[in-house]
Amino acid sequence: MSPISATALRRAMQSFLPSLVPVRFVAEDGTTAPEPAGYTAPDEAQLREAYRRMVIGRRFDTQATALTKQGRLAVYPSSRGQEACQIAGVLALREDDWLFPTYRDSVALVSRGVDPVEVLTLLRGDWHCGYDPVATRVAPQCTPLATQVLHATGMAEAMRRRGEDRVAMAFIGDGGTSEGDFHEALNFAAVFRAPVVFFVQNNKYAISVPLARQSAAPALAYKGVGYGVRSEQVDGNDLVAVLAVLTAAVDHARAGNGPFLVEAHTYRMDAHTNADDATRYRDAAEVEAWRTADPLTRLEAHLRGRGVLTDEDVAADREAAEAFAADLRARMNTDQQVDPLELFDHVFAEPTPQLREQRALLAAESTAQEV
Amino acid sequence: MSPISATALRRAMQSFLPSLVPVRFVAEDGTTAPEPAGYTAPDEAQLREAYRRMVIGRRFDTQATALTKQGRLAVYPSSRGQEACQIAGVLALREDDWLFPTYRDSVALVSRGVDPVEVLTLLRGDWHCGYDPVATRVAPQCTPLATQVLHATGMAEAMRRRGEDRVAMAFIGDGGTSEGDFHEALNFAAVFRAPVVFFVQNNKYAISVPLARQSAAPALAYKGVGYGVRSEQVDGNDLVAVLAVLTAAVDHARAGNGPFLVEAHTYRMDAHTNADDATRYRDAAEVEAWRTADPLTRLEAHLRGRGVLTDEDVAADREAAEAFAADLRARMNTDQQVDPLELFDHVFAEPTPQLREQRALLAAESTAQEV
Amino acid sequence: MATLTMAQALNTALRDALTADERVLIFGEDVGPLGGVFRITDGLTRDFGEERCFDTPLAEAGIVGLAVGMAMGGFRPVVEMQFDAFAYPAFEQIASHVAKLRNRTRGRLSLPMVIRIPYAGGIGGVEHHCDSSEAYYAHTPGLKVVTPATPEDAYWLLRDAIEDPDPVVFLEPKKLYWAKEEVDLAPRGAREFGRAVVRRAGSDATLVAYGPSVPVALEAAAAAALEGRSLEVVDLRTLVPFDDDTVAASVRRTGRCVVIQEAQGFAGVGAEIAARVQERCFHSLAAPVLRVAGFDIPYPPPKLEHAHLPGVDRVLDAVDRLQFDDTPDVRHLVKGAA
Amino acid sequence: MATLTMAQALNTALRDALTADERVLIFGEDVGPLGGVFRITDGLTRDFGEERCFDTPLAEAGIVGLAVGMAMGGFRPVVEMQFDAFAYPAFEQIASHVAKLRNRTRGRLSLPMVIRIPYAGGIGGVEHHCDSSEAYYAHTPGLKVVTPATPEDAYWLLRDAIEDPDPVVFLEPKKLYWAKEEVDLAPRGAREFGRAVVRRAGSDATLVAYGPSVPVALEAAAAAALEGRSLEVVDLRTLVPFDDDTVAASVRRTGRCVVIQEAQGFAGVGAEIAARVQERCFHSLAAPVLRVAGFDIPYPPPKLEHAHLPGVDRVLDAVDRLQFDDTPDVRHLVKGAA
Ligand SMILES: Cc1ncc(C[n+]2csc(CCOP(=O)(O)OP(=O)(O)O)c2C)c(N)n1
Ligand SMILES: Cc1ncc(C[n+]2csc(CCOP(=O)(O)OP(=O)(O)O)c2C)c(N)n1
Ligand SMILES: [Mg+2]
Ligand SMILES: [Mg+2]
Repeated sequence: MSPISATALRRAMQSFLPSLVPVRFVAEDGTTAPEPAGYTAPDEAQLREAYRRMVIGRRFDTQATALTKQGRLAVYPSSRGQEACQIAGVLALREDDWLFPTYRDSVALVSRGVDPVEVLTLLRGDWHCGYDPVATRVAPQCTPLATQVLHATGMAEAMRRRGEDRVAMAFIGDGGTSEGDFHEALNFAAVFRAPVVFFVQNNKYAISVPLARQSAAPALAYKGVGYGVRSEQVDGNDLVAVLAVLTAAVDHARAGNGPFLVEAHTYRMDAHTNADDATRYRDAAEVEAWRTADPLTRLEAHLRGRGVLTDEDVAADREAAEAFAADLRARMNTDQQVDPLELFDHVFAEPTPQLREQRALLAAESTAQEV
Repeated sequence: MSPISATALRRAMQSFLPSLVPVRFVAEDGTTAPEPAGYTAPDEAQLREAYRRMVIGRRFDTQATALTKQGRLAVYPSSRGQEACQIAGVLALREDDWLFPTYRDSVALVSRGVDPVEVLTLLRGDWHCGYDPVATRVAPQCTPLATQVLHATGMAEAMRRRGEDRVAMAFIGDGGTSEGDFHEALNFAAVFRAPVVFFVQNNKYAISVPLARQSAAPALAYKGVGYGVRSEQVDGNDLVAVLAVLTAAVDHARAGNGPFLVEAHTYRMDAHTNADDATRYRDAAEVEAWRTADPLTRLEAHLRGRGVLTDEDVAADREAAEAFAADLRARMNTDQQVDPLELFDHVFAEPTPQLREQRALLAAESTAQEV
Repeated sequence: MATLTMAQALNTALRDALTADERVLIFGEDVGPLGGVFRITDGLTRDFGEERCFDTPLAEAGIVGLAVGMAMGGFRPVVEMQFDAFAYPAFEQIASHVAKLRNRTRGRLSLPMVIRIPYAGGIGGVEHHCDSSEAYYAHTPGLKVVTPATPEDAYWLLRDAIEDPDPVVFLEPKKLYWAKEEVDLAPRGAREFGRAVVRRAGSDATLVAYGPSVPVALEAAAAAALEGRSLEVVDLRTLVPFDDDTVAASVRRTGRCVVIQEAQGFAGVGAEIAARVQERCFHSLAAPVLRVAGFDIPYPPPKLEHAHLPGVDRVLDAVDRLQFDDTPDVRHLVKGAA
Repeated sequence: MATLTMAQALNTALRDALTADERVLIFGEDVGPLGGVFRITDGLTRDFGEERCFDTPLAEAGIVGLAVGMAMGGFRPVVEMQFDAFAYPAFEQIASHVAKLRNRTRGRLSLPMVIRIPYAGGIGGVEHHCDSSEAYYAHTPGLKVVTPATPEDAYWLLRDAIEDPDPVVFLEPKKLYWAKEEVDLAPRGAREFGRAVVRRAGSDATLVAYGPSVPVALEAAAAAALEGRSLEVVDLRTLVPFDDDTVAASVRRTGRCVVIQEAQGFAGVGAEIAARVQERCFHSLAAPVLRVAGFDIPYPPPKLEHAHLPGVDRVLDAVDRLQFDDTPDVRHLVKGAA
């Protein structure tokens, strides 16, 4: 009663399995690594643009962390060390594709062109995500872990059902892959052949919990085969490789071949957030070792080596990044106006009688206080 | 920053992957199939015992279905066609191991020695599982799908932490593998190396939903590699194979090597329950085709072929099964006494004041009615 | 006009919604060829195609999460949870996303989706199949919560729920699926989504009920009438929004109130109703607002449902305790009556 | 006697429980070397070893489901959910198993486990980090639900919860983690798990509060005293079991009652309290039982917490509406006040 032949099964199974070692195009010193089979390197213009965005992303990240110290942000989860992943994720997408980010993906949002003040709205103490998800095709940054992966699948399925050739990409962390929703999303996507790319930024920690306590799998990318989802693992600090693999993944999904799972091996250089004390659970030596794998310096060395990037280019990019940061700083230094009464306006399209009453109570209190 | 070599990874990966085709010892006509590598056939005494239990299990199942027609059972999910799986599952365990069954595994419970009237207590209309889980080391039959798989993992982990060499086995259906809890259980078990065997009875349907709408994986057993869990797939209608593989799985877990996932390919011959109409979603031809794969006739033919089973043995086993059924019938034909006031007794070890009040209210009502 | 069971009325509502709006999609476990375990989606896949009504893998968080994404993407999903307790795996998706997405996006994204849940008891179901879970949803800001008590209401409330721009948890009282009624499906003028209805007028006390308890309340009122007591029956229809006006107007007229719910009493919707009624009608009340609710126990098995469910006798007992004779009831004040 | 914050008191309780009973185990996300994001498990892995306090993979249903199995297997797990809203993925495990296993096995299996959940607001947390989720649990039969308001109670209630043979949802008011108090850790005679406590005696009205609202109630009572009004403050401590005796005795004495809760009001625990109080004390009440609760909106962001949370002013406003002057309050009767 087993209708499929062993050969067919072997072929199917192998088509889903990731490469044994993470795909890499560029060595840590910036030199070109032996070309991996099956992937095409992005062209130089793309890499040049990626570099520019990484410089801005890095600067944005530093600025955001600084803003927490000045009390201008409630909390900030840094992207430092993960810029190759986040920028490649954005570059692999078309403008009309959708992005489903987590709380850690602010650099991706900035790179997508979302106003950085809007990106930081929620973390600043407002009650909504700041930007317009429909206009930006960026879902609100998601905190309940792995839940957004299902939304991305639903969005992809919606686009597929309408016959559009658009793709959704869901970002998720290594820790998030342990949640049931991650599993359910991969399964739904595979069964429906939804055009969604699952992009795991495996930064080796879920707050304090190291990968070895999170999973005993040879690599997280191996989860794909259990759903019939094509999978790959990639050196997440090699922008060239991440962009090559994600582009292939997005093309695969866009062409109607169903979902694709990509695991990027990277590292969270900073603490979980500014409120976290990473020395409680990891060695300085480990962090130091990863400094040599910095994605920005690696791409810089690589592009310089290829003659694509000059000293002047680097200086210009840094200057642009400084201007970007200065503008952000200035705009974040104004006090935010938030109207308590608006709290009642978007619970439903029309407030219920109960909400109208409660709004009136609050309004009356405010009036009483003003008197 | 990738500390593991490609060779080591390949070896690890392959150690988790299941055989390409389901393990089989006995062909559908009962003749011996080419011996599969890596597994030892159970001895003849075991097979003889398995046959005896299958005959009783099949008869029990028919009797239970009949009891629904007589209004003696609220509902009954039949095991018909899955007896090889359920009996092998029980035979692979030691008495002091734990079993975590679903609602469909009544035949397994009977085979484990649980009083069949107790097995059917809940389905008869009582409010508890009937048997003593501690005395039988059988958890209450579980309805919320996949939830029990986590309990089995917890129980296994409890035994491991106490240094006992006991194992837990969780039964689950193909549909149940889609639930998040299944994923979380595999992951927890792998990380903790808990001695638990996950046993998927893939009977090709989840009520009306066929496997192809449930999963796009080459086989459900491929899920193991994504957790670092050793996996196997087996012909679920070949008792010899199921018992061989489950015995290996239990030994693996007992020896401290961590969890093991086994997928048995089988088929649900009857409707989902007596209340279901399977003609709405599957062809008679499909069901017919599976009749030739019947696990009981297959084992019988096999054992007769090996000279282990004589006509007299078969007659004796059938007679014992008839006696078993007659006894069950008689005991189920008495009206069950259930005391409404006991509803309040086991919500907590001690009823809260609120429950005492509510109990008093109900008692007063009953008294009033009696007057 | 047609005579329909509630199940048929719901099926018709789904059909009409599929016809009226191509963005409407139906999915869940066994809703396709099988037509759902209660046959509410019977024939929809056959008549509207796989594209409009389809089975999903077996995972409730997955179903609801997929619906969230599809609603963000322009569809209007109507999903079915097979039974009340089997919606619990989706609780995080419902509480943290379905209920909050409009608010989290300052109204830029709305989630026009309906989660249909067969709920409550009275059908002899085994464990986990008869939970009354309305309070979990009604307590969660951002969800509308609806429960019909008649076939006609089932039809119109479901149509309204599907057309609503906000997410609706639509609770179908299982035991009323086979209740029959003449149903008027002619499009009406102003729909009254959010309004309760007085099912029976009365003057001595108000029975507030919803979903599966409405027939119980009506039966109790009929029985009380024989004893010369005139009970008004209010059917809430929507728990969120809550129709304070109708309820308070009734209680102010009758001066007495009994709230009926199948769910376990503690911190249930009945508690909210009792609390609101005494807040708003205190000076009209001649007696405390009493509740007749399920006990605070896991839902009992078929053989003991009768002991647990608020029945006519228990409602009439509560009415008797409404101090019509001016003697204060001290029963509740006696500690540990057992 | 020692001066401890609530966080330290909880940490001490866990230590003492680990020492007292080798079956006690602590696990969850980041509870190991990090000591939990609120440091409640600080130093436990160091001092008791990985075997007694350990990190798990990141999955809340998994954590609770594992705890169920380990409790069936003889351990007494104390698990931490990192924040209120992050317990929702475990809702099915909690509602369908944790709450029901004793009953489903006719008392043959008990589940001595504690689910610790930092809950409620007041700490400037971003979305999903400040839900008041007590009603979901209190409404679920089979769960005990506890919430301390002082460091000393935190210590003893947690010890009691861990020793209890039944599952306890232990809700820790985040904003009180850093509240300090002299704590008496000397073993006491009869513990009173399930008893409320009168935190301040008064005669004009009773404020019923629990967890994070207790300090608000006390502050309000202190402020009212300056105006010559004597308010009694009852701290419930356990929501399930509920201490009717203490609450009713107080209200019967004072004749007036305000219930305070942070959670959104609709169908919350405050509704239950209001319903019970008027059921039991109707003839002692001079005014309706009023509720001061969070609004029925998703929990607001740091900048707007003050507008949402029941504060002293809102409590005193409610007390003012208790009709001390014999003029019935009609504010709530006016429809659509906006
Ligand atoms: C359902 C849920 N549980 C717990 C949390 C608390 N939490 C926030 S971030 C985090 C760690 C996430 O780790 P990972 O997925 O690896 O992402 P990273 O932060 O490393 O980017 C945890 C436990 C949450 N946000 N959601
Ligand atoms: C969480 C949950 N969702 C839905 C159901 C309803 N339900 C009961 S059995 C079933 C199908 C299960 O299929 P499978 O896991 O393949 O097991 P089988 O019945 O085939 O043995 C469904 C959907 C349930 N019991 N629990
Ligand atoms: Mg991480
Ligand atoms: Mg099945």
